[in-house]
Amino acid sequence: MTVDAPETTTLQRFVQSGVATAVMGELDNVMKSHNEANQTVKYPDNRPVKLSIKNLVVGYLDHQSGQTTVAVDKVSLDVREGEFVSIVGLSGCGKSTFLNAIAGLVKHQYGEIKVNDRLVNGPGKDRAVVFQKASLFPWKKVGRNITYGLELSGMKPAEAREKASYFVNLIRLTGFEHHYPHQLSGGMQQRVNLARALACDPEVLLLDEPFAALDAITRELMQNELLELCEKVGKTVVMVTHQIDEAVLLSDRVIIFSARPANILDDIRVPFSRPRKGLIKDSEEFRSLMSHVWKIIEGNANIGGGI
Amino acid sequence: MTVDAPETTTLQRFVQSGVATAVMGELDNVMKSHNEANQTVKYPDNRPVKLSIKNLVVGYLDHQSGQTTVAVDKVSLDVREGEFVSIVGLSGCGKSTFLNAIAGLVKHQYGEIKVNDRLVNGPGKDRAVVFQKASLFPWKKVGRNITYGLELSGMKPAEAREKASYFVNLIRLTGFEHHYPHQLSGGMQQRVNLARALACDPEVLLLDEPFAALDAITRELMQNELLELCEKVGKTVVMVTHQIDEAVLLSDRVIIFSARPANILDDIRVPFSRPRKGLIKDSEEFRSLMSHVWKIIEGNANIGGGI
Amino acid sequence: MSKVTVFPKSKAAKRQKIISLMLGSSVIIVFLIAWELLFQFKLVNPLFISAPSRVVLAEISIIKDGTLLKHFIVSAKEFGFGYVAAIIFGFPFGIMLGWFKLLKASFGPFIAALQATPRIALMPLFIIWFGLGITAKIVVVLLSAIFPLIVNLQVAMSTIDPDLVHVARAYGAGRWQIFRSIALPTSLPFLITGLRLAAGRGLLGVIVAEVFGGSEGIGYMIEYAGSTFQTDKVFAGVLVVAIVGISLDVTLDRVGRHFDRWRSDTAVH
Amino acid sequence: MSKVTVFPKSKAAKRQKIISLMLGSSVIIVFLIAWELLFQFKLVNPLFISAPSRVVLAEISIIKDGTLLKHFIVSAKEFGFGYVAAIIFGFPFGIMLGWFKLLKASFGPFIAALQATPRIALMPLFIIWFGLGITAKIVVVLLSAIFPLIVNLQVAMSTIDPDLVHVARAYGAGRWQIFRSIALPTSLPFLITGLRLAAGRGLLGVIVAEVFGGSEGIGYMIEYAGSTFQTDKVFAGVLVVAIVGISLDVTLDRVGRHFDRWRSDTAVH
Amino acid sequence: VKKTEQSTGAGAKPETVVRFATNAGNLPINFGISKGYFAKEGIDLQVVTITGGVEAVTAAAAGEADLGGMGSPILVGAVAGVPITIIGSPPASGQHFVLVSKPQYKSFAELKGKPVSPGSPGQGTIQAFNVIAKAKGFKPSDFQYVNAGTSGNALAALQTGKVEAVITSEIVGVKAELEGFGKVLESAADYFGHYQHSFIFATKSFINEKPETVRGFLAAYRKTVDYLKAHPDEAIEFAVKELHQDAIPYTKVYAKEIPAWDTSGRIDFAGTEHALTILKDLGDIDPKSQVTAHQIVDEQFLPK
Ligand SMILES: Nc1ncnc2c1ncn2[C@@H]1O[C@H](COP(=O)(O)OP(=O)(O)OP(=O)(O)O)[C@@H](O)[C@H]1O
Ligand SMILES: Nc1ncnc2c1ncn2[C@@H]1O[C@H](COP(=O)(O)OP(=O)(O)OP(=O)(O)O)[C@@H](O)[C@H]1O
Ligand SMILES: [Mg+2]
Ligand SMILES: [Mg+2]
Repeated sequence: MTVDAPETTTLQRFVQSGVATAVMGELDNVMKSHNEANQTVKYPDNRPVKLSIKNLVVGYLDHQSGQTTVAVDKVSLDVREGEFVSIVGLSGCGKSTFLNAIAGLVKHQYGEIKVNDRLVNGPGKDRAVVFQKASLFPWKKVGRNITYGLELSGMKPAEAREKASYFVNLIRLTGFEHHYPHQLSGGMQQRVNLARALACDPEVLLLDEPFAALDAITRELMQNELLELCEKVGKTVVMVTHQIDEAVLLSDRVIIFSARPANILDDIRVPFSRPRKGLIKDSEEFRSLMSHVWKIIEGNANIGGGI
Repeated sequence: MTVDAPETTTLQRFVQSGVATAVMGELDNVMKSHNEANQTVKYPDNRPVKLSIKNLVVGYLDHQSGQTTVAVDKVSLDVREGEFVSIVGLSGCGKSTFLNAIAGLVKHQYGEIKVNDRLVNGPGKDRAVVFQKASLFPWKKVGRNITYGLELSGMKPAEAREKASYFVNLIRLTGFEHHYPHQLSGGMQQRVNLARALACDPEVLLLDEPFAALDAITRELMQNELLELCEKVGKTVVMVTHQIDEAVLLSDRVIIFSARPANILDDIRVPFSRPRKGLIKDSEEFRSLMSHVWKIIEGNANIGGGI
Repeated sequence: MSKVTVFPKSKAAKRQKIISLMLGSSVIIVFLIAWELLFQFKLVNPLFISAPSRVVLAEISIIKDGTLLKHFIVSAKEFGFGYVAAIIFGFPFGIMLGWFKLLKASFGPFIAALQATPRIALMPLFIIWFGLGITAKIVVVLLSAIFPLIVNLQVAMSTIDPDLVHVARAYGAGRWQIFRSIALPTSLPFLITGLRLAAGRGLLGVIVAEVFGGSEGIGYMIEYAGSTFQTDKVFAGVLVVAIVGISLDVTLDRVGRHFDRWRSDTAVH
Repeated sequence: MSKVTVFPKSKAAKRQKIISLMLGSSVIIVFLIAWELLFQFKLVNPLFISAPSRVVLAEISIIKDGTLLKHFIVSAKEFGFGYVAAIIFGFPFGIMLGWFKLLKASFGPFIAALQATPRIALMPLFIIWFGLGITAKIVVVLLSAIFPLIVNLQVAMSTIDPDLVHVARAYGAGRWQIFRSIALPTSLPFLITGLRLAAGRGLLGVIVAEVFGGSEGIGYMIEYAGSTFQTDKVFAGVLVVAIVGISLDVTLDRVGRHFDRWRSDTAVH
Repeated sequence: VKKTEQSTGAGAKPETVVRFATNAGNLPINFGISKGYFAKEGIDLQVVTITGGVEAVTAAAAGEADLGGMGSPILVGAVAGVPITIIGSPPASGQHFVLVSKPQYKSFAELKGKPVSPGSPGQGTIQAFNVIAKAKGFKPSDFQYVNAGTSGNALAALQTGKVEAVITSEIVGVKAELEGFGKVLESAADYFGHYQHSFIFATKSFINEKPETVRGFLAAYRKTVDYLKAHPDEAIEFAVKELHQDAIPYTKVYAKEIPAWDTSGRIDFAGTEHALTILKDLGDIDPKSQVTAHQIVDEQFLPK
């Protein structure tokens, strides 16, 4: 992917797009032939495809130095309605970038993203994101942070308040509705971040390490709440996580990303039936799946150099 | 701990101290008798006491509503030189508050904190903190963020740069010295945060979930680097973590905090010898210790109500 | 929740307000006393520099004979309309300049030129366009007050936290909603600063405008008293303006702090 | 690192600068053309409003006979000293007011009063204290320019991220170090805004001061030309001030953006 | 600002610095300096340029000027107690403001109820307007006073119909006539009778310290004025070339005015008393004031 400096005209387009559109464009044909074969449906499923990503390339241009960092490199992925897909990979490999691209927050330079068969070219209410950083609005109290998405869609204040109180209970923050974010602990902030997304009740839920700041007990509680919610209404979820056990426990499929730039190393189907209980963790099958995933990432880390 | 509103004069002192000094003061005698008995040295050790905390009480006052939240409630703890102590507990129980109090960033209302037998009444270069939020200086590049502490103590730029490059390698961010924090992934930011503290080479290292945003592989790498560093120079470490296995793996003692307000539920000595390898994780002893810790927290969570 | 103690609300806040008030007043009072002493010991010439005691007497006399009220109403009207107009135009314009880079590149230099253009040179133009009545004065106030608003809000837009914008966009916020839910709270300190500067500038503007033309208003009163060496009356007029200035400033500062109360109290030092 | 592509540095940045320059100039050029047309079609009276073509001729003539240079040097000196003095006093004072709440409570109202006090009323005082020479003019510039700096920096201090202050304190930073490593970078946008407003205000100040007394400087030139109906020369003087205003503004804006380059480019919209 | 006009005159070397406060473009002062009349008396005359009489008086009180020459604020200031003494008169010391209306007006009476600009408060222009109005049987309240200043601003207001008449200097009045949108309807001098408007003053301290220099100044001033009166063409040429005065109206006004100059420098006491009375009527001077013209004038320094 190291490309020589293009002539000025290409450079201009490059700059206009904000990132390396032009450079990537040149790779068009190469990639088409290369990728189309790859895109076999690994696990046949009769549910409709909710989220479809094809040959996604995302890079960042540093306007000052003129450097581009390619974070996501030709990733293709289909997620079906009601499916729970986890993504694991090394720190800095491009997971958040991938998620943000699906959310429509980061422009991609090549490939396409479709939700419900419609091309994504910006954020939309069909998707909600739990960000890696809590990024709460510091001037809004907990309750108003949770109802942010609802207020945007024009829900009446009374109704929104009611919903907020439901989610405040769900994330075990009863009594903190009227606190400002800076008065919360790190884990509490992350839970508010989670509630903000859940409250919107979107078709596709994009979670970026939603439980990272939580202790084991609270984490399990929240995982169960999420599982219950998803199983009840059949939400489509893409979750980035660092806990392999969490990925296996919650997901239908675990996607393993390579070191940066991210591409898919493996796509593993989790064979346990639903509803699942925390108990499966102790099964031999669970453990062997976990160590399988671990070994794939580790192998790639060793080969791939820099983390 | 629910105290009636004091008369105005007490209230004034209350306000001046920023938090509820006066209120807490009234509990002075009660607590003295209550606690001194408690303070048995559970594990005799002939190393000198590096960090000594007695009857620590920390609360927050909400200036607008007049509400106080007590976060740490009469905690006493001795940490010896070269000891590695982990703290685990529910989200929002008061771990960060406790750490920040030791760092001298949050005022305590009662009790005392001593480092090297000297009372702590503010931050000092003998302690360095890895914050839960990365809190990097957004206008400094990675390298300058890492050398922040060094520059403060007047190290020459050339020397600081050299040290920075050592730590950049250590945290596996070679090539990113000249990136701004916003150009890094969450995990990369957290690693810079860690390097910033390590570079200062303080006597006491206070870590607040330093590995939470890291994937399993990177986490193990970083854990090993930290262990190696600490074992080599015999650093005194207090680490907050959510991963019970991490706590057991790295520490000499695991302190279990109750739900808010935090006090010490248990103080468990980890019997494994050093240097340790990741391998001990598979031992039966390791597992039983982990589930012991888990059960204590869980039991408290169930009894104590709100998380 | 069993560990939360509640104290009578806002007593602390009230106390703080009183302390602030006392401190602020005492500095001014010390200044006035020093001034009075200078006068009493004949260290200043009362022909050009009055003294607080004499100013108060002059103030009382112009209050009694209704002069002050008459002029005050005129000036207040001019200032009020001009100030509000400055907000109405300056606020959205500043925001837009900060928001749309092309707009800023286009109009930035023009605004800078306008800001530095001496009003004095444009007086004939002013008269031709706006006449000699209240309109002209409102325009002078507008032109004096608008630049702090434009410049401050423009810069405010560049300090918006991009993470929060990401959040808003992810939740489907449109431009207007991003503006309301992020740009506005972020720009609040800038807005308040702009409003405070604009108030000071606007007050100067109204006085200047009345000095340059017209036969009513505090500025006219000051100018007339000045040209006839009635120094006490000059300062009586100045005092009124200063009091209005302080009131506006304190009010705006308080409003700003009210809306900024979400900031943590962490002492900086 | 194998996946990093490097492009010739800063070409994009250069391009952007050129575009900005072109846009900014074109707005001004359009304005000038419109003005010239108004004049050519006799829609304005040349007695009161000149035209770009005539202004240019006047400009050339005062450049040739040395008038402009003579007055310009005087004004530049007055402005320069006054502006620098405003920074020297206003910068630390504003920071301290923002930093120490008691100081703000004490001097805030006094400053507000001072800001709103019409300079015009104090002219006799000015003459008595500072004479009619350059000192008086420097003081006028200082007084015009200092308030945006004080007020902006004061507010800047309240927007400091408490988390970063925590970090600094944890690493043993003293007050001065916290100031340098956090307060300064945080206050930069406010400082630049303050400097830009101060530049505009200071330029007006120098002109006003020269109009009121003196026999040198661009302000005097404008005033004298105005009273002898040399309208072209009036506008030639105004043009010079406007150009200085634009240059200062653009420079300050660029300096601000240079130091703010760490901000992510995330488009707001 | 103390501006040093280079003395070109040969002869005695200037010794004493004298700072004279007046507005820009003062003909005798600038001409005298340029021709070296003051230098010949051993005076290095420096012009302190100010915008009005009030500033001149203030500058003197502040010790920024030793002498000065302006209009009625000198009287107001002297009566109010500013330590200055009137030492002489400029060659044209009477009221020379004119009332300029839009061309369609035939008489002053037609202006009743119309917006007029009598100039800034405290200035001689307001006195002039009021005197004319009174003589015609009107009160100030019969007109809408809107101040548009005296020179360019006033013309702009008149031309665009913001006001129907302005009171201003004769030159500006002529300018308005030349431009075709104004008509000199009345001349204030016709209504004032015995009235002195302009003076030359010195600070009391300067008189005490350097009485001879005051004498020398007035002598040089007299010589300058005498020369100018004898050479009106040269006077006008100097004003237009060196002082950048607006050529046509200046020529028109001064060609008529210079020959009528009184070069003696004597004070018209009756006219001054009259002025004091008018100023008291207006409230510019405290009506209870007992100060007479003789108390604020000292003619002993005038050349014999
Ligand atoms: N805004 C940005 N500008 C420039 N480069 C960026 C930006 N955001 C991320 N990157 C770079 O893109 C790469 C991938 O980042 P990303 O945040 O997607 O990683 P990640 O997989 O989420 O890592 P982590 O697990 O640590 O959160 C990193 O090398 C990072 O430096
Ligand atoms: N600055 C603050 N102002 C007011 N209350 C605070 C503040 N910081 C923390 N708290 C409160 O103190 C309690 C303990 O917070 P703390 O951050 O110490 O928890 P923690 O144990 O670190 O939790 P986590 O694991 O989620 O980070 C919480 O109830 C929180 O709401
Ligand atoms: Mg990430
Ligand atoms: Mg914490």
